[in-house]
Amino acid sequence: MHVLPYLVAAYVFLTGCYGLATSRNLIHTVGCLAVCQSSTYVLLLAVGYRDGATAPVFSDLAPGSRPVVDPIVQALTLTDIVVGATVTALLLALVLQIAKRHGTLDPDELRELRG
Amino acid sequence: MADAVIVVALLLVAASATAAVAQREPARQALVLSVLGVVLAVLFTVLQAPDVGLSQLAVGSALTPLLIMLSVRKVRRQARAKDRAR
Amino acid sequence: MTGRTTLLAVGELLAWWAGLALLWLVLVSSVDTLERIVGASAAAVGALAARAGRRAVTWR
Amino acid sequence: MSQRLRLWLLAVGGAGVAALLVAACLDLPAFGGRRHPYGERAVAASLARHTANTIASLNFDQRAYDTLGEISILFAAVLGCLVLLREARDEHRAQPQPAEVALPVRRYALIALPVALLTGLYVIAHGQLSPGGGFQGGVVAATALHLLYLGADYRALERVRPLGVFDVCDALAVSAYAVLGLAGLLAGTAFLANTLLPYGTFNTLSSGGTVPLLNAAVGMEVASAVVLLLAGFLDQAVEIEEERGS
Amino acid sequence: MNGWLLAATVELGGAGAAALWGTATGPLPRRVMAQNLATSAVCPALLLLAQGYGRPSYVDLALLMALLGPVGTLVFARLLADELLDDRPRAWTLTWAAAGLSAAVVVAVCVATGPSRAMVKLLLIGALLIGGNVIASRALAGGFRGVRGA
Repeated sequence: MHVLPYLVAAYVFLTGCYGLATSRNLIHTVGCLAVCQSSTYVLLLAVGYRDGATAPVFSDLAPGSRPVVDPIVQALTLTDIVVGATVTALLLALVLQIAKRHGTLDPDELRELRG
Repeated sequence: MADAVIVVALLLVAASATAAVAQREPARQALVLSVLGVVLAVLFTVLQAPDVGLSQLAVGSALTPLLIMLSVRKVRRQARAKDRAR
Repeated sequence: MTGRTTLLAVGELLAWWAGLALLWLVLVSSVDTLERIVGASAAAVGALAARAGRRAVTWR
Repeated sequence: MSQRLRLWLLAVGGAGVAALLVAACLDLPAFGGRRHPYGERAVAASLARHTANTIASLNFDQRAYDTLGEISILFAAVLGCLVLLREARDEHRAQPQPAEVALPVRRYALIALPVALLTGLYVIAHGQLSPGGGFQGGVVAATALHLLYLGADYRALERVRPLGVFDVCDALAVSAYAVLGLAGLLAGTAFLANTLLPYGTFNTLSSGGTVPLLNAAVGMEVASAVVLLLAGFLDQAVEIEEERGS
Repeated sequence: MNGWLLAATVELGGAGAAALWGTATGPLPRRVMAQNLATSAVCPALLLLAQGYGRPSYVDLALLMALLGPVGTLVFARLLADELLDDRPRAWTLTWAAAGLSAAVVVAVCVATGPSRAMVKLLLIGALLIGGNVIASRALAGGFRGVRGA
């Protein structure tokens, strides 16, 4: 149990990389990149967790009454998710441009079109 | 007891990530990605990160699937237009 | 805009505003004056959006 | 580079990375440990400034400069998307046909639109108290607007969504964030320092100094950025067609 | 031994895993139906977690899930309309079962919180969830006939 979250994060990252390397459709590649990114969220939040602790949000909790989880990794993960969404959108826009210019989404066919 | 729910959420995330990568067709992958977003939001709640869970819910269950599905539709319309033109 | 349609429009906006202000009070945990002001303005924005949405859908 | 050779390379590289990752994971401190030195200091700083949500205090007060970088990334990415998704010379805009949608679905969309918009504004406004903030609320508010497209048709959405206004809102919000930072400079303290406004009473809407203002600016920016982003994609998917095609 | 967390674990392990399996395999109509049920299976779990951890502020998560889940399903129903034309996804028994499950969970959590503003919020979340779930199923079953995916 002590190392499971880190192993799950590593597993999701490697699965995403496998999908990226062997993808035959660029939109599928963007999806696999999103999976890769979600592994970083899992790793960051697993590092910040504390047994028996609660979230450091004191709207319904007296400060100091219960141990709290590390808020810094949560702020980093929040930024990560928002930038991840914008990167996905930009990549999809690029994919649409490739589909319009080259008429195909298969990376192998794209490589042969050069020259 | 709190650990059991963490283990279940982690296994669900691993399973949906594998399913998302294994699914080669983009439209079906968008479906699995939206379920991955939902399960990630549950994992973040279990790891006591409600802010992150909220943003994953907002981005993962509505925005990303809509973007992917619109791209799939555009590519399909282009292919259909090219067939008609040929 | 004859008298009747403005009356209808204002009635609809007020109905949506009241409903959304009530919804805001349900969502909020503690209520004070600033909370009511922000809630009232948010409900006003919601009411305008609701009416604009209905008109956009029904307008042919 | 035949297909088989690439798969072999991937397998070898993947196995190497996997071995290193597992070795690293075994050395990481145990999951759920008690030592979080930076976390305690962040919580103390956030409570000192009467901000109930420590993550909002981190994002908009202690690391406000990073968030300025982040919203400029968002702004630049949306700008890039709009440039890429513009209508090219050899394309024309076809008028989207009115879609015939089942009545309960349309009625649900018309009811859920204001409720989701209000929830988005609630999540933005209470960013520095309960879980939520500018980012999450902005995305929810923008998605709420697109219920019109889902519940009716694209023409209905175009009537409600004047793109020029959202362009201006996007630029205004980013500059509002930067101006709030400069106000810190003018007041004699540092850029984006949270010393302008009094910190107010704990756990109320006006607590946290400039955190709620920065929160609202980011909420407005994210909402208009997502609307512009989806407008670009929707135009491509629904309206713009190749010239030689249909 | 926190009963709420146990219930959330059982719900996630059972309904969550089944919805994931349904989304990942099988014909397209069943996949879209499973994605719809994934939302209405996980939202009650979030309510149970909020009650189990003793943090009423986590209820905002379930509120957002109840709002955005059906919107996600409407996106798929709308943009896959032409593919779903021939074989309509009809699983009304599953939909009503999920609605019944969410209703039971909402009532249980309401009883635990007692009559107050929080209880009204819970009832609102329950109404949004069940309404959204039923409307999403209605949209899947044939809401977008004349749309041709536009």
